[in-house]
Amino acid sequence: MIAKSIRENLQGMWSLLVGMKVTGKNFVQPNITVHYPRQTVASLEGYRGHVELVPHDKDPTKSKCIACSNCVRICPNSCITMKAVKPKKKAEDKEAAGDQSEGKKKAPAKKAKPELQSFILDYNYCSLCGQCAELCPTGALRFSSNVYLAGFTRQEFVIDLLARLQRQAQTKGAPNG
Amino acid sequence: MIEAIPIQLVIMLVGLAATMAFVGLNAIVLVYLERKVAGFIHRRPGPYEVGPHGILQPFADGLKLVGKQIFTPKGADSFLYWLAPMISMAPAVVCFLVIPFGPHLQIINTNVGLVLILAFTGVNVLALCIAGWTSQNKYSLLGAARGVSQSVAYEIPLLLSVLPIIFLTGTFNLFDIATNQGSWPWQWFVVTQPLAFIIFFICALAETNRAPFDLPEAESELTAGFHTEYSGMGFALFFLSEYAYMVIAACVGAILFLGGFKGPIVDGWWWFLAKVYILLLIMIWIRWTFPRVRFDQLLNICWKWLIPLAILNLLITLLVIAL
Amino acid sequence: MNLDLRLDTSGDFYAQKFQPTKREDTLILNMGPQHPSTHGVLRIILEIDGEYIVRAQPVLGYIHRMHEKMAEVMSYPQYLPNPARTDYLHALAWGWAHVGAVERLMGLEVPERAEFIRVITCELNRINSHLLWWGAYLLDLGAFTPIMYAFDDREIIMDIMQRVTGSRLTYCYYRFGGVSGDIDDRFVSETREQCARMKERFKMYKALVTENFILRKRVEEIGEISVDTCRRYGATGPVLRGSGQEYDVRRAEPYSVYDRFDFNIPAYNDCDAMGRYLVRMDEMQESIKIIEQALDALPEGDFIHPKAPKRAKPPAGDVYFAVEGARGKIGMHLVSDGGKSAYRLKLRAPGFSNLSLFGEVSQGTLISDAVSILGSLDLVIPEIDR
Amino acid sequence: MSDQAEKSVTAPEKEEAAKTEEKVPLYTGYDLDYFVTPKDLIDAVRKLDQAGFFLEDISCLDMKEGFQLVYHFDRFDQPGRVGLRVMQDRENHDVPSIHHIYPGADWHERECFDFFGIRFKGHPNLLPLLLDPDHQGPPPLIKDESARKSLEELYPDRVTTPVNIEDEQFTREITNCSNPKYRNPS
Repeated sequence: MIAKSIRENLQGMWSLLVGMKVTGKNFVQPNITVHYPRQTVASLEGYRGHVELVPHDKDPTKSKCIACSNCVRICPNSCITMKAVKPKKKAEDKEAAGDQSEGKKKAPAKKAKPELQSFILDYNYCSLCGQCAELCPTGALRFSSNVYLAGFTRQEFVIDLLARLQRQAQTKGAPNG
Repeated sequence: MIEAIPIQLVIMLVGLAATMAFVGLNAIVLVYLERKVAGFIHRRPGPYEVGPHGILQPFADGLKLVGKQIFTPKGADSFLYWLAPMISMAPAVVCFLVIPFGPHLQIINTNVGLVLILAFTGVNVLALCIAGWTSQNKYSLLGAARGVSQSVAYEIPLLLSVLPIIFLTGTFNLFDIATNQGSWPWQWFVVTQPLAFIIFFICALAETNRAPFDLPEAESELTAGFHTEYSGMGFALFFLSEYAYMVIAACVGAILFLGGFKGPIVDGWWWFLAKVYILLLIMIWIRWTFPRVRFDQLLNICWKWLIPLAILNLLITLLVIAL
Repeated sequence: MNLDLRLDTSGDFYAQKFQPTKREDTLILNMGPQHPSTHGVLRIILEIDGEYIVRAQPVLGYIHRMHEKMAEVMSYPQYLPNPARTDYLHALAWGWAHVGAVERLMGLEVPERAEFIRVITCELNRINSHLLWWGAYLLDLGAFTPIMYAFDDREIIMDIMQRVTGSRLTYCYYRFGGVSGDIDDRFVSETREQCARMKERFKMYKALVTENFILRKRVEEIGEISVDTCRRYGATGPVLRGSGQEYDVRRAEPYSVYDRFDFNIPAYNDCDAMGRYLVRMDEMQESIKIIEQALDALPEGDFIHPKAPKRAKPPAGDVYFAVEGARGKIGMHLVSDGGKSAYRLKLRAPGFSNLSLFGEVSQGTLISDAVSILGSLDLVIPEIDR
Repeated sequence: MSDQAEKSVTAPEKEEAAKTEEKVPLYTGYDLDYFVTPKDLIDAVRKLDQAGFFLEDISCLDMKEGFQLVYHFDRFDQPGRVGLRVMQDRENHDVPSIHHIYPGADWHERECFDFFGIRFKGHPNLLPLLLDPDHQGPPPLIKDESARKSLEELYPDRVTTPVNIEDEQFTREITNCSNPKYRNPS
């Protein structure tokens, strides 16, 4: 019994040496961490930042949004508020505008489309589920890839996406992703 | 007037100042080393931002600890509470006085050097005990209880593993023990006494509360054990003394088993420092590799394995000497 | 100094309800809700004799968010991100349980490709969950390094998942009738690469940890839970399989396309923490086996049912749907009244049942062992508290 | 599964929702589903215990008739889910605790006490489990009077009369209960 115990303990000691060999081997191998401020990670593809408005094909300061407020209704945390005014008449069209107006948006002369005034996202409460972007009939919402978003107050995360879109359009013709 | 001050006292005071500086310097180097080694084992850079390659990190840590609020828990005996870290630190400094760093670099060459070190390192347990008891915290109390039984238990195999060396050299004088060994590795006592060295090393880990024997401060069980409540310099002193005891253990190990300052080609303090740091590196390496043992296992290792083995080793050594 | 540490009259509701027994020499120790080894905000009130536990009582609710009420308030699609927040480590299994329950009540068919994508992503998520458990468990036992290696692997899997799902932890990927986005060739090749890499890593994990003498001593013969104890407390998952019972929802109530894959259900008869440890280590390898088979057999087709309703509205009735999560059987009891939100959604958290046996199992063990047992149960407190 | 012909439903709801409106659910997850009286509960649970079942969870619903407690049981070696439904009066709670048969039920019952305020008879430790002990107001999952639905509305065409558990058939059924999809791996 003693012999067995000794053998077991010797094997145990050997296993400890094996463990030290593993850590020793790792010790001499190069780092795998990214030195953040000097390097940045490459794997940002697919990263979901807050949602942003997709600029209109013709006018980069305008959004594709038709103010159907599907996104407002689906949002689990009610973090989207949108303000839109309807130019002139035709009130009854606004209900139908939500569903299938893919083709109609190119003909602004006929229908009185609601004009988007502001599109405010309260990013503090967003759970990034992506249902607003999926549900959008015109594809006017997408995820930004802004990883380095940081702020000191909660107020900084209440973002007017339309203003942001216009700002982006002004600073540069191309969207910065 | 001048003659009235004994030269011994002057040497001692200068020596004390020097050892204090040495302890501080060592702690700084060790903190940095430990964090860097841990980093590399984890495949990360370790401290990197403060100074080139994070070399100033220990200073930043120190500054932070000094700047922290000194906080005494409600209901704690504040005198004893703050005495504990000092009791922990003071003996560590004394121990360095008798360590021969080089052929001509020793503050006090005394015949009871080894006994002095073994005696003074034992005082540390008192600090643990006081800290745990006066913290008015159940975790601290449990940590202290663990610390006391661990230290007391491991004193025995530690002494038993040192005894063969004393029998072989016939002296407690650390300088003589070092000079008793040759310059080349095969002339060191580690070759003739490998078992004693292993037992000594395990006991040294346990006595200095290093992983895998860091039970008194077992983070995942007792949050931080006996120093749970300490903040600022109180914690810093415990921290410092822990590293100081590590260095002492490594120094004694280097002297007893690795020939101290003796080394190939030219003897000197450089060999001594190199050996000490190799031992320290192994301690750090062990810490970042193994899980923690359980308390009863810790005592089982001591009573069932280390003490019998140490006694066996001692008897064999005596037999060989007698023959 | 107050020497009588037993009579802590200043304690809160639960501490006062936890009256010490008649013994004079015991100590009441409040472990948590902020404690390094309770993984979040679990609180356990212990009565200890020295370091031996006389009695243990977990106190829950520190991260209770009333997910069940939210299900009654939100519409079905709005509730989609919620299950991921209950168990953030195996978010997809919870999402699957919710989506699956609604789909079954609606009689909604899921395209085959979507089922395969679900299997692949869910298993990747399971590996991630077990890896984190592995690292955190070793952290409980005092080894600091394994969690870093585990995170090395986790990062790669999370990168793979991020490309498809958009998130790294609290995935909201499954939709009623499919998934929210298709996988591409790069996902397939990266997943294959990672599977190959993981096989090598397991060897390293085994050498570093599984065969480590100290670890074995810390987990072998610790926290023995018999199958009958599991049965009486309703413990499932690796806790049950660590007691030797081969019970896995993927086999017992095959859902999705799990019945098409060849995989083992690891079970160990030792009933101890080592058994549970080994079960999880083996399960990661089984998951890799499943992923590889699923990638080989990945069919073409839709990733979501083309007629999947945007606003789910299941008919009146109730359904119980269970999936196998990393911690055990995740159950969703969904009662619908035909409205656009659930009439009642009961979440069965596996950790809830697994933790409930802790009080019995921890009796007479050391504090260190209790930490080891607690870790081996693999608790995720948000899931228990819901 | 949902390949039935598109009918023009008069419901004002969305088309796809209406499509599944009148369908009988194919999958319920229950292999056996019984209503039992509170008096019979202990005996029924004891029989399930003897048949080797484990308790999955205890769910509860607030409805017009009062509370409905749903006990879910499943089995390890021969999987198959049994649901036991117990109706409770809104005021007088006479449902017994089953913690002495299944200790795991302790927490599930405390949870029901938390969320619905159901007082289980004989429960040793009926304290709030998930909610704050200082929680004020009614239990959170109690529905408004107007939101409550009746048994017929929730479970259309289902037998809601309590089963006679003394019957041999009950014992036979639970012993033979098995999930049809379960295949023995060997």
